This record gives sequence, structure tokens and C-alpha cells, in this order.
Amino acid sequence: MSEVLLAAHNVTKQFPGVLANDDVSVQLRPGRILALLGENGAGKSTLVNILFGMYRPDSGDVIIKNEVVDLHGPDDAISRGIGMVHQHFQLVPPMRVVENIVLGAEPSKRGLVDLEEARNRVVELSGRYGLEIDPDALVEDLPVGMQQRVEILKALYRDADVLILDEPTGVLTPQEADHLLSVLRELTATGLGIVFITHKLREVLAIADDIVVLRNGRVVGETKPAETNESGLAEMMVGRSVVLRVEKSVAQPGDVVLAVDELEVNDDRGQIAVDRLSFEVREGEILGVAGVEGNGQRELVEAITGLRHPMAGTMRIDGEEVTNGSAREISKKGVAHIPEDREKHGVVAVYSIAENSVLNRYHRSPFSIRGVLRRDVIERHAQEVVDEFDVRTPSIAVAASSLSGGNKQKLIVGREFSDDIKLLIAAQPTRGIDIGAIEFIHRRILEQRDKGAAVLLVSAELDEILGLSDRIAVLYDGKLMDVLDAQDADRERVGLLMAGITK
Amino acid sequence: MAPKRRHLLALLMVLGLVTAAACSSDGGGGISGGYSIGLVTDTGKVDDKSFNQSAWEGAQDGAANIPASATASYIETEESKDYANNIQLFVDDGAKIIVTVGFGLGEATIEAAKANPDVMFIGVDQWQNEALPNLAGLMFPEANAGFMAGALAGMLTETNIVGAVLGTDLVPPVVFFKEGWENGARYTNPGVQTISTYHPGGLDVAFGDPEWGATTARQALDQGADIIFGAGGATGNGALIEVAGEAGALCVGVDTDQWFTVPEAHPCLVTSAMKLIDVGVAELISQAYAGTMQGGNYFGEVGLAPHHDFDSIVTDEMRDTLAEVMAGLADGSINPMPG
Amino acid sequence: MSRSILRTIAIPLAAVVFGLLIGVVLILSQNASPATAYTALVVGGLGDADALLRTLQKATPLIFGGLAVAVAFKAGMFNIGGQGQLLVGAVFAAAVGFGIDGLPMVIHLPAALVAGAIAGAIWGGIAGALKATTGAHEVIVTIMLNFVAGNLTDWLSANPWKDNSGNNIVARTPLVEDSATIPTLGAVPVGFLLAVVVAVACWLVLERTTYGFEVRSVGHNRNAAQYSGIKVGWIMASTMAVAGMLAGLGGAVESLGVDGRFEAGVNVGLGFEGITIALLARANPLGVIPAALLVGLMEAGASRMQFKAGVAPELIDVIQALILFFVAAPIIIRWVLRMREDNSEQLRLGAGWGQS
Amino acid sequence: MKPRQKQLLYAGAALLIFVAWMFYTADGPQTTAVLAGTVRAATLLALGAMCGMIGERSGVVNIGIEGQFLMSAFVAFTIASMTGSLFLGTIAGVGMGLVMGWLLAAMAVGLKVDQIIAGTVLNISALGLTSFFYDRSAVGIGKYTNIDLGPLADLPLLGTVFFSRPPLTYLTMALLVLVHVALFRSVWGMRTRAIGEHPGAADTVGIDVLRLRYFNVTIAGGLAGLGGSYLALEAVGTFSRAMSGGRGFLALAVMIFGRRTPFGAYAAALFFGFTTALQNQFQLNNTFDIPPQFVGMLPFVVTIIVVAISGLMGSMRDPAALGQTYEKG
Repeated sequence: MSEVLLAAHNVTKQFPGVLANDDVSVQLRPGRILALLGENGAGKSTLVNILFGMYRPDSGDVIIKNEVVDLHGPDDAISRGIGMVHQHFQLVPPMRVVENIVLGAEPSKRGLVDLEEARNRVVELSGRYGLEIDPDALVEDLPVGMQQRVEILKALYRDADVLILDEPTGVLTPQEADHLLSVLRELTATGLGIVFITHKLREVLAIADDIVVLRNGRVVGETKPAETNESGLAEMMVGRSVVLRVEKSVAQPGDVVLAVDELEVNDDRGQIAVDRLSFEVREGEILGVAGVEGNGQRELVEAITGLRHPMAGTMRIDGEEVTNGSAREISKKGVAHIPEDREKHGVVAVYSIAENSVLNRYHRSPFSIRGVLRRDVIERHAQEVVDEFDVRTPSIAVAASSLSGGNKQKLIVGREFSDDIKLLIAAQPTRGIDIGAIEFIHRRILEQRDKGAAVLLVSAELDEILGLSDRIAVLYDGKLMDVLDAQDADRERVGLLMAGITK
Repeated sequence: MAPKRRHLLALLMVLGLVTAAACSSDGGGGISGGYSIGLVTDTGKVDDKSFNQSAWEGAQDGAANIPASATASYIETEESKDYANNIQLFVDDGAKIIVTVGFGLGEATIEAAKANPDVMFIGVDQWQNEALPNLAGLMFPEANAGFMAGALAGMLTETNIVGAVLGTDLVPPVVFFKEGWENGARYTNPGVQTISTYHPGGLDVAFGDPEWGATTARQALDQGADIIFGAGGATGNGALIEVAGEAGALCVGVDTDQWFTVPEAHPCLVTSAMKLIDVGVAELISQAYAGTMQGGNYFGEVGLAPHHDFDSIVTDEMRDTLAEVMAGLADGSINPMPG
Repeated sequence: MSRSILRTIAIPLAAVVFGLLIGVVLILSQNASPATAYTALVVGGLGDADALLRTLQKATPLIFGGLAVAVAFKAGMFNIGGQGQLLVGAVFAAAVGFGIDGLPMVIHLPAALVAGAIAGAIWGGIAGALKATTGAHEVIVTIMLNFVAGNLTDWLSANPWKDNSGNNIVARTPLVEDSATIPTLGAVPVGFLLAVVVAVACWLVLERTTYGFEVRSVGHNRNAAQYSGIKVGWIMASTMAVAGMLAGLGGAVESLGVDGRFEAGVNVGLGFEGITIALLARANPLGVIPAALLVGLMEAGASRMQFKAGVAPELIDVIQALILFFVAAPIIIRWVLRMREDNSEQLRLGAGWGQS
Repeated sequence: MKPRQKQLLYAGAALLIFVAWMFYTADGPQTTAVLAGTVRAATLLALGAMCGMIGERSGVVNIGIEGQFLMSAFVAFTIASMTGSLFLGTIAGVGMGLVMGWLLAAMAVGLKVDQIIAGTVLNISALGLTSFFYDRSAVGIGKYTNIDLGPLADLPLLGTVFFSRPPLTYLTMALLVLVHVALFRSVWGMRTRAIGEHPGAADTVGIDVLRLRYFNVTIAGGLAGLGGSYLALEAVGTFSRAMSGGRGFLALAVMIFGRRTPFGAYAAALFFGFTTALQNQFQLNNTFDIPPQFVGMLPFVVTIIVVAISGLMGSMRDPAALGQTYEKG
């Protein structure tokens, strides 16, 4: 079999200020799984977007089935049999599963969508690949695992013989992820080729046939699972040897800082998202909240930080009730909050770094006096944050939008950590940033713990939870499945709890 | 970038087209030597098919009647705050006679007349409390006009229901027209049912909403009215045109002979309750030129416009009654607005 | 520094030039002389003390109306309700102005101004409060409130507050007392000075105070504002109230300084021009002043333009629309002038549509 | 729609029909007049609402409907009086609507101008241009007259209210059905809803988001253009300055009440038409001695209340991408 299903040949792509892909070549053959491994910002997404026709390369060629092609858009790629499952699902939430699957390639009669035909084909397809789904369910009602299934069916419906999956396991429990990997393996048996993008070393070793490692837009290594191991891959990925486990001392828990009792919180659609949760976080400990995204973590964090009103239950900080406190009242109690979505909540993109550095304390002395902002003080403060937290920027006057993700996150962490912290709520604190910044932020969080802060760490990255936490709480469907001591927790056990299985 | 450029080019082309599509209008204004007459409109246009237009026609007629070669020109007021300024523009230009149209200009006109005793002013619809020698207020008894139209309608209606679609009750002449109309109809036909509606919107839309006028006229027709009085600028015109589409129904216009201003209403227009503004303005201009113009209030004529296509349905008997009514209104034996 | 100011005003300036150039075509289409017309326009607006007074008088409500839109812009909201806010401000200021006598000016005039400001603030605040509590979109609500305000003020001036003196027959209030009348200093109406002071104050509050910081934060990123502890609902409601207050002040200045009373139908359209002004000023409170002066000049000169050149005064409306178009779509100007694209913020509102 | 809501809807409709019948038996001509006025006032609102709906379903807010009405009414009237043909006038009005729609698309989609600002530009331009170019000597050539739909027109009440109407009203009713089917059954409709909810998703399955938005906003302009033609050539028979009188904005409110569905919007438009017709009837009958200024506030106050309540109930979910310009990638 010498056929090449999909390949990039010497592809280069320049974005303003960034060389996203620099002379990259990769190749995928039928029935094989190609893993693209790299840190955030290494150029993986750019490469697959080029392969899928979303971007056009500045130079170099895209080859599909041994043929150099000029893709003008995703439809070109789709019509040539390329299917893609995006990291952020590209589904229309208020539309049905069947509508989402056929969108853009609808079976029709005289301009009207033939939903009957569409439904039949979807049912047939899901039967054939063992991907069961209710074709008439609304996508917004489905759990993420199911939504991913819709995405895969979408590609298969279009007769894809190449499937590109961008970070597909980030939203799954370890067991679901394993299941996905086995589904993918089965798919390759039919001759399908798969491009699998990830930054998780374990998965790469488990599933890939070929591994290509990217760093700073360049291919820095090609290997096979049998020829390497986790630390070898990590070193290739980062360019230096990496400490895979975070070093930390034993926790010295003190008094209870945060006490949550029978807390009930609704989501935006008015449905119960946090279902009578009770737990405590003590001084000097990190309580990690594990769980697949969308199991109530966001609502929990928003309730604790005063951004969302609980429907029932109580919360206390240092013994004082704060259940219906505003965000500001809670923040006054010494609560710092690293929000899960830094673009949405963490920074005001058009504001300067200086303005962003006081986003949560502009109203306090010394940054303002009697309602008037003191620019000089603010600017001095911003400079301190930038220096201390290693925010790489030409100046504190530039807009936050010009910072990279990691630097934005460091700015946010710096801002939150510039006061004495009693309770730190860290939600997805290292999402989408490079390993250097991850290590930096992990160290800072541990530092806060060791200074006596209570830390509630919410993360979808199980490795992060396992690495940092002193105790681990597992959320499933808004309920607390269990709280484990870190030494009792392992991937397998937490994974089962994340899937709602208590045994 | 190429497609973006295409948008731009196309956009610019359309802009060009729109501007090129400009139809030339005869414009107003202009500067002249010799004897000049200026007219300042209310916030409206000289061809509003209503009182501004009527006054402008009167000014032109007046200019034509003057032995010396006289010219008339106008300024259309955009905003009522500009009244004084617009009058002043004519004063500065050396106009000998300045006509200002509408109650709203009353105070500005009085001020200007006091400041410029050499210029003659004619204020249409402007009641004068104290007489200034160089300012004549041209007033009309609208209720009389409405009464005559109503009297005719009372005789013509077969369903015994007559309707009125009106501008706004905020403007008294409209109220006078309405009251006169209803009383006139009852005068000749005591059993008549009068159904009348004012526009419910603000002053800014009440005279400019022909859609409402038309819909409301239809609503009146649907419940049996067979003669509709449309009084209220474009709103009333909308009513007239609506009635024109209903076979057998009649309509009555307002202010001027709307046979000429709303040709669309020919199929129904039996008459119009006229204020002879053009006649009054022309007459006052002649007087002013001759130096015989009296300060104070000058009462213009009101009357019914010709029946045009419907001349035959107005019987001699009806004409006799109308003559009696007119006489009664003139000698005060008929009060168009009792109470 | 001056370079950056130049860059900021380049687009509005070019938009004005483009608008006037297309105006030339329109004037020619009416067989009139553009030179005569534009000369008359400028002389009519600046030619003598009277003309200057008129320009400043016309610019005054435009400044207030422009601020009413610009300030709401800053909080990410579109206030189309300037018209209604201005009307209620005008009628209530007039009511206090004529309804009380015997007060010294230092009390009466401010009281009348405050009455107008409060009325406007309530009118704007309704839209803001509904937006904050129910998510009702302020564009719909303010448009509806414009209609309601029109009817309400018409009725007030035709019934309880009607001027029953002498021969008055129209819907208007009596003249306000002298003690509530805003004076004029030479060719400069005091109302205009007030407008300038208010514009500067708006700028200072927005740029230099914690409240302004909160408003801007809500405008730029509602979620981040909420995260940082800002009461987003309160900011939206209060900003709309402030916007309404500004428009209401504009109405008050019209009643107390220009018309001397409230009269139904006299202030029509003033509130809507605030939108043009605010966009021309790119929502900058300081930019509102020159923008309002420009439009005020055009409107003051329009009569003279018709008188001297025979051009219908609506030309001004068309030119304003064109300017607005060019300001809103600066890419056209950049393309024609081969200007480099800068990253200066483009005005964005639509994303807030329907979000509560 | 949930079954509960559906039941409620049917119950409400049945009640309405019953009440209408009661009034009809009590006073036939008045009931007929009010309901006929209701249907009539609803037509323009329905056309405007459909224009807004197609735009919003695709993710583009159109607050320029008022300007589109006005400009199209102007062109329709001018062409009709020049050519003497109502039909040509109507076509010209629709054409102008398409041009206005295209202008909005060019600004809001092509040049990525803020959508609300782009709509405002349309409104202000239309008012200025139609006033500036209005040739007051142009004479109307009458207007479309009622066409009786055979025996249907002889039905009591319904005959006059629904089946004895001028042509553009029938066309509007047909368009309601057509737009409903197109939006919810056709390939085009599915793609349109997708680009309004999640343009990124549509893009990744090969739908050209910008092009479809361009197309939709332009076509929607044609509907507003038909509204302008209706205004000038069917409802009124002439043109006058600012004759749209805020109905473009009301249409927007009607669209929101109607949950951006054609039938919902039509129901809302009928409701509005009913408030207008009813307030006229109160005056015609001297029912109450309320100043017309207060009665005239009714539709606007009702709009505010309904917008607020529906906001509270969270029943008005906007298309997720509404108001946002779409950037690829």
C-alpha cells in the first residue's frame, strides 16, 4: 500500500508576528493513526486547519490521495473525503442530531430537506459503526461525549476516509477516552486514516501508529510508540527535560476556610447543575475537583465566587455566611479567582495591561481615592505584576489582546495573587498554555497553599488534579461522587467516579 | 483583499447612481431686484397640497396682480426655531411684503413687524390681539366651512352615517372643522350618525400618516359610513384616496379644492371645505401694494369647492339648502359650534 | 501625541469632506451652484453674531443628544431614545419654569434644569432597568418610549400645562419665568457653555473615575466586568439613566434657553440627531462638541442656502446620512485615501443585541 | 414547542374565535370593520417582520426596516406614477428593497460595520433622500383594489376580513406560508438557521457563511421592499414624507413577539393591528372619553410590557450569533 491518503508537504504559514508552520511535512496512510503531538501553540491546529482547507498555506502543498490539491475551503476538503472533529465542537446546539449531521450535505427533494431519508441514513450509519445515538435529540441536551459522537458521525456521513480529531479526549473521562480510542482503532480497520492531535503522551503511546512532534511550528521529531516513552516524547515536545510530576511537600491543613453545605445551583437553562453539594476546604490544602466538563463545575465556581445565585444550601467563608453575597463582597473576604475562560472573564481585551492589572481592585485604595482613579499608582502596580509574574510584553500600555494565552494567564494570576489570599478558586488555571507557563503557575499555586491559603482547584486535566491536589473531589452530574485523599486516588478510580460509577 | 475591493467599488457605484438619479426640481428662493414678496412656510413644503401651497399660490397670484413687476420667492422652514431667522432673511434682502404661513409663526411675525415698520406682513392663520399697522392676520372661520360640508353630507348620505378622519385635536382648526362638520350634518339630517376619529399619535406624525388615514377611513366605510371627511394633511389625503376606491362612497376634502391637489381622489370627491387662503393672500398683497391694507385681523372666505364630477347628484333642492345655510352662517343665525 | 490625534480625527474629517463632495453632485442635480450654496451655508452659520448664535443654539441640544448616545455606547448600549428623553426633559423643565414664580434665579433656573434632567433620567432609566432586570432590549424599549413620550408631552402641553393666555390655540406651555430663563452672553448662549462643561465632565467621569471604569468595563466585556465584582445590571440601568439625564438636560436647555417654553412638535427629531453626532465623534464625549458644532452650523445655514441658492434644505439631511455612512464604514475612506488600517476600536454594539 | 404550550395556544385561539363570533352576532358591521382593519394594519408589519426575521435568523440584526419601507415606498410610487402601472411600481419597490437590503449586507456583512449602526445609516439616509428628491407634482394612479375570492368572499365576517382583499395582502399571506416552509423545511432554511446560531459550525461543513448572509439580507430587503410597495400602492395610493411612521420599528417588535417565526409574527402583527383598530373604534363610537394621545400609547406600552415579560420568562432565545460579524477561522 503505497497510497498516501493525506499529506502536508513543506507547508509554511505565517501569521502576524508568528511563524505558525515552518516547512512542515507529514504523511498519513490508509488504516493508520498519525498522532500530532505538541504543546499549545506548537502549530498543530494551524497544520490541521490547512489540511482541512480553513487556511491556505503560504507555501508548500497539501496532498490528498496522491494528488496535490488547492483547497479553497472546508467544502473542498470535505468533498475529497476529509472529515474533522474540532476541539470546540462545531455543532448547532438548538438543532437536532440528525440536522447537525446532514447540515451542508442535506438529502433533499425539490429544495426541501428530506428528514426521513436523513434519519434513516443516520440510524444506519450509527448502527454500522456502533455509535448509537438518538437522531431526534437536541444537541444542546446531549452530554459532551455524545456530542463528540455526533461530530464523528458528521464526518462519516460525508464518506470521510480521513478523520482529523483535534484534542478529542480532553472532554472525556479516562474510560470514555479509552472507549473512543478503541472505536478509532476499529474505524481504521475499514481503511480509514486518522490524524489524532493531542498533548497527552499516554494516549499517543496507546493508539498511534506514527508520531510526529511539533515545536514552535517545526517538526522536531518523528517516531513510533515502540521506539520511545513518555519522557522521551516530553523532552522532544518541550525541547528540554521536563519534570512530569510536580514536586510538593506534604500539606499542613489548618482551619476550615470554605464550607459548602447542601448547595444547589441552576444552570443558564434553569436546570439543576449543582445538586446538594457539601464539602470543606481547609487552610493550607488543595482540594481538587475532578470531573468531565459540564458536570456542574462552572456553576459551582460561579456560585462560590458570587457570580451566580444558589437556589438552596449555604456557603461559609471563615465561618461567616456568604451564600447570597455579591462577587465583590466575597472577593473582600480574601477570595481570589482564576476564571476558567480567560478571554471571557479574565481580561478586557481592549484594556491596557495596566487597566487589566486592577480589574478586581480598581475601587480600592491605593488605586483610587474617593472614586477617582490614580493612574500613576495603577501603572506602578502593573509594572510590579509584569515583573514578578514574568508577563512578556513590550509595555504595560499595550492592550491585553496583544498578549499570548500564557502571558494573559500569568497576568491574571499575578493580579489575583497580589493580595493576601485566604481562599483561591482556580478554575482550569493552565488551559491552553505552554508547558513553561504551566509549570510557573503550578509552582505559584503551591506557594499559596504553603503560605496557608485554602485552594479549590477545578480542572478537566486529570493529570493536573492528581499532581497538585491534597484531596480530590469528583463531580458527576452535579453530584459529589466521593472525596478521596490524594494518596488513595489513581487514574482508574477517579475515572470511574467521573463516569458516575461508584461500584 | 480583492473581494473587499469589489464591495467597495459596487457601493460607490450605487452611491453614484442614487445621486445621479436626482430629479431636478424648480427650487425656490432666489434673489431679485425690484418689488419682491417673500413667503416663509410653516414646517412644511410649498407644495404640501395644503395650506402652505395655497398661500404660495396666493403669493404668486398677488405678485402677478401687482402692476409693477414683482417677484415672489419662498423659504421652507425646516425647524420651527428658524421662523425668525427665515423672516429676517427676507427683510435683509429688501422684501416689501412678507407672508408668513401658520399659527406657529405668529409671534415671530409680530416681532418682525414691530422691528420693520416699512415692510408689510401678512400672517396666515395668525390672530392679532392688537393691531399693528403693517401686519394683517388672515383668519378663517373653519367651523363654517366644516358646517357647510357637513350640511351637504347630511343630505347626500344614504346610510345616514357620515365619517371624519382627522389630524390631531391638538390643532384647533382641525377641531373646528370637525365640530362644524358634525353639526352641519345634524342640521340637515337630524337622524344622522357621525363617526369621527383623530389620529392617536403625536403632533409630529398626526398629519403625515396616510396609512392610518386610509385604514381608518376603511374602518368607517366598513361600518356603513358613505361619506368621509378627510381633514389632516397627508393623513386626511390618505383617507380621501381610500374612499376613492370604494364604489358609491363619497369624500370631502379640506383647506383647498382637493380636486387639484389630490387627483387620486377624483372618483369620490364631492366637494372640499375650503379656506380660500390663496384668494385672501392675493387680496392682501394687492391691498398692501396699494397701501390700503389695514392692520389687525382680516377674515378670509370659506366655502365649498365645486362638485366637479358629482355636480349632477347635488340637487337644486340641496343647493337651495346650502345657500340658506351659508346665509345663516353669515348672519349669525346659525352657530356652527353651539356650546 | 498630535500625530495620534490626527489619526483619530482623520476618518471623521475625511467623512465630512466626502459627504460635502457628494453634496456637490446633489446640488448640481438641482441646477444650483455648489459654490453659492456652500458659501451661503457657511455665512448662514457663521456670518455674523446672529448666525453664530444660531449655530451655537443648534449645537447645544446636539451636544446633549450626542452625549446621551455616546455615554450609553460606552456601556455597550444603543440609546435610540434620546428623542423621548429630550421631550420629557423639555416639558418638565418648562413646567417648573413657568409653574413657580417668585423664586430667585439662582434657585429657579437650576431647579428647572434639574427637573428636566430627572425626567430624562427616569425615561432613560426605564429602558436601562428593564434591560438589566428582564433583558428587554434597549433599542426596542427606547423606540417605544419615544412614541410614548411624544404622546405624553403633547397631551401635557395641550391639557394641564396648556398656555391659556390671550389668543393661544396650540399645544404649548406658557413662557417660562425670567428667573428660569437661560441667558445669552453676547453671541454665546449660556446653555452652550453648560453643554461644553457637561461634555468635559462626561469625559472626565468616564476616563478618570472608578464609575467610568465600571461603565467602560461593562461596555467592553460584560462577563469580565461581572467577574471583577461590578454590578453589571446596576451599571446598565444607571448608565441609561445618565444618558437619559443628558438628553433631558438638552430638552431643558431648549425649553429654558431657546424656545422659552415647551411647544408640541417643536423639538421633533432633535434627539435622533444625537446618533449621528455620537458616531461622528466615535463615542468620545469630547469629540461630541466639534461634531455638534459642525452639524449645528449646517442646520443654521440651511435656510440661507435655500434662500441664496435654491437648494432644498433637506440636502443637509442627506449629507449627514452620507457622513454617517462614511464614519461607520471607514474602510471606504481608507481605501480611497490609501490609508493604513489601524487597530483603533471600531464601534461595536450588535453583539449586545438580545443578551441580558 | 412543548405540548402544554400548544394546548394553550389552541385554547386561546378557540376563545378568540368564540369572542369574535359573539361580537359579530351583537354588531356585525362594527366587528367586521374592526377585524378588517386588524388584518389590514397587520400586512405591513408582517412583511417587515419577515424581513427582520430572515436577517436575524442568519445572524444579522436589521433595524433599518423603517428606512427600507420608506425608500421602497418612494420608488414604488415614483415609478408607478411615471409608468402608470401599479405592477411596475410594485416591482420597482421590491427592487429598491433589494438594493437597500444589499446595502445593509454590504455594510454589515461585507465591510463588517456594526449592524445596528448600519441599520441606522439606512434609516437616516432614507428619510433624507426621500425628502430631498420627492417630486411633489407626481400624481398617484390609484391603488390596488380588493379582489373577491369567489364564494369565499361571501362568507359572513370571514369573507370581508380575509377573502376580499387587495392583491399584495394575499401575496403577503402566501409569503408567510412560503417563508415558514423555507425557513423550517428547506435546505436553505436549515443552513440559514445554522449560520445564525453557530456560523463556525456551518463554515466547517462547507457553508459559505458570509455569502449566505449577504444573500439572505438582500432577499429580506426585497420583502421590506414589497412592504414599501404595499404602503404606497395598496394601503395609501400616494407617497408622503416619513409615511412609514415608525412601522418598521414596530415590525421588529412584532418579529420578536412572534419568536422569529412567520406565523408567530403574523399573530403578533394581528394583535397590533387589533389594538390600532380598536382604539379607532373607541373613538368612532365615543366609547370612552380618553384623549387620543393616551389611547395612541397603547401599542407602544404593550410592546414594552411584552418585551419585558418575555425577557423575564426567557422565552425569547435569540439566535446565538445574532449581531456578531463573522470572522473566519
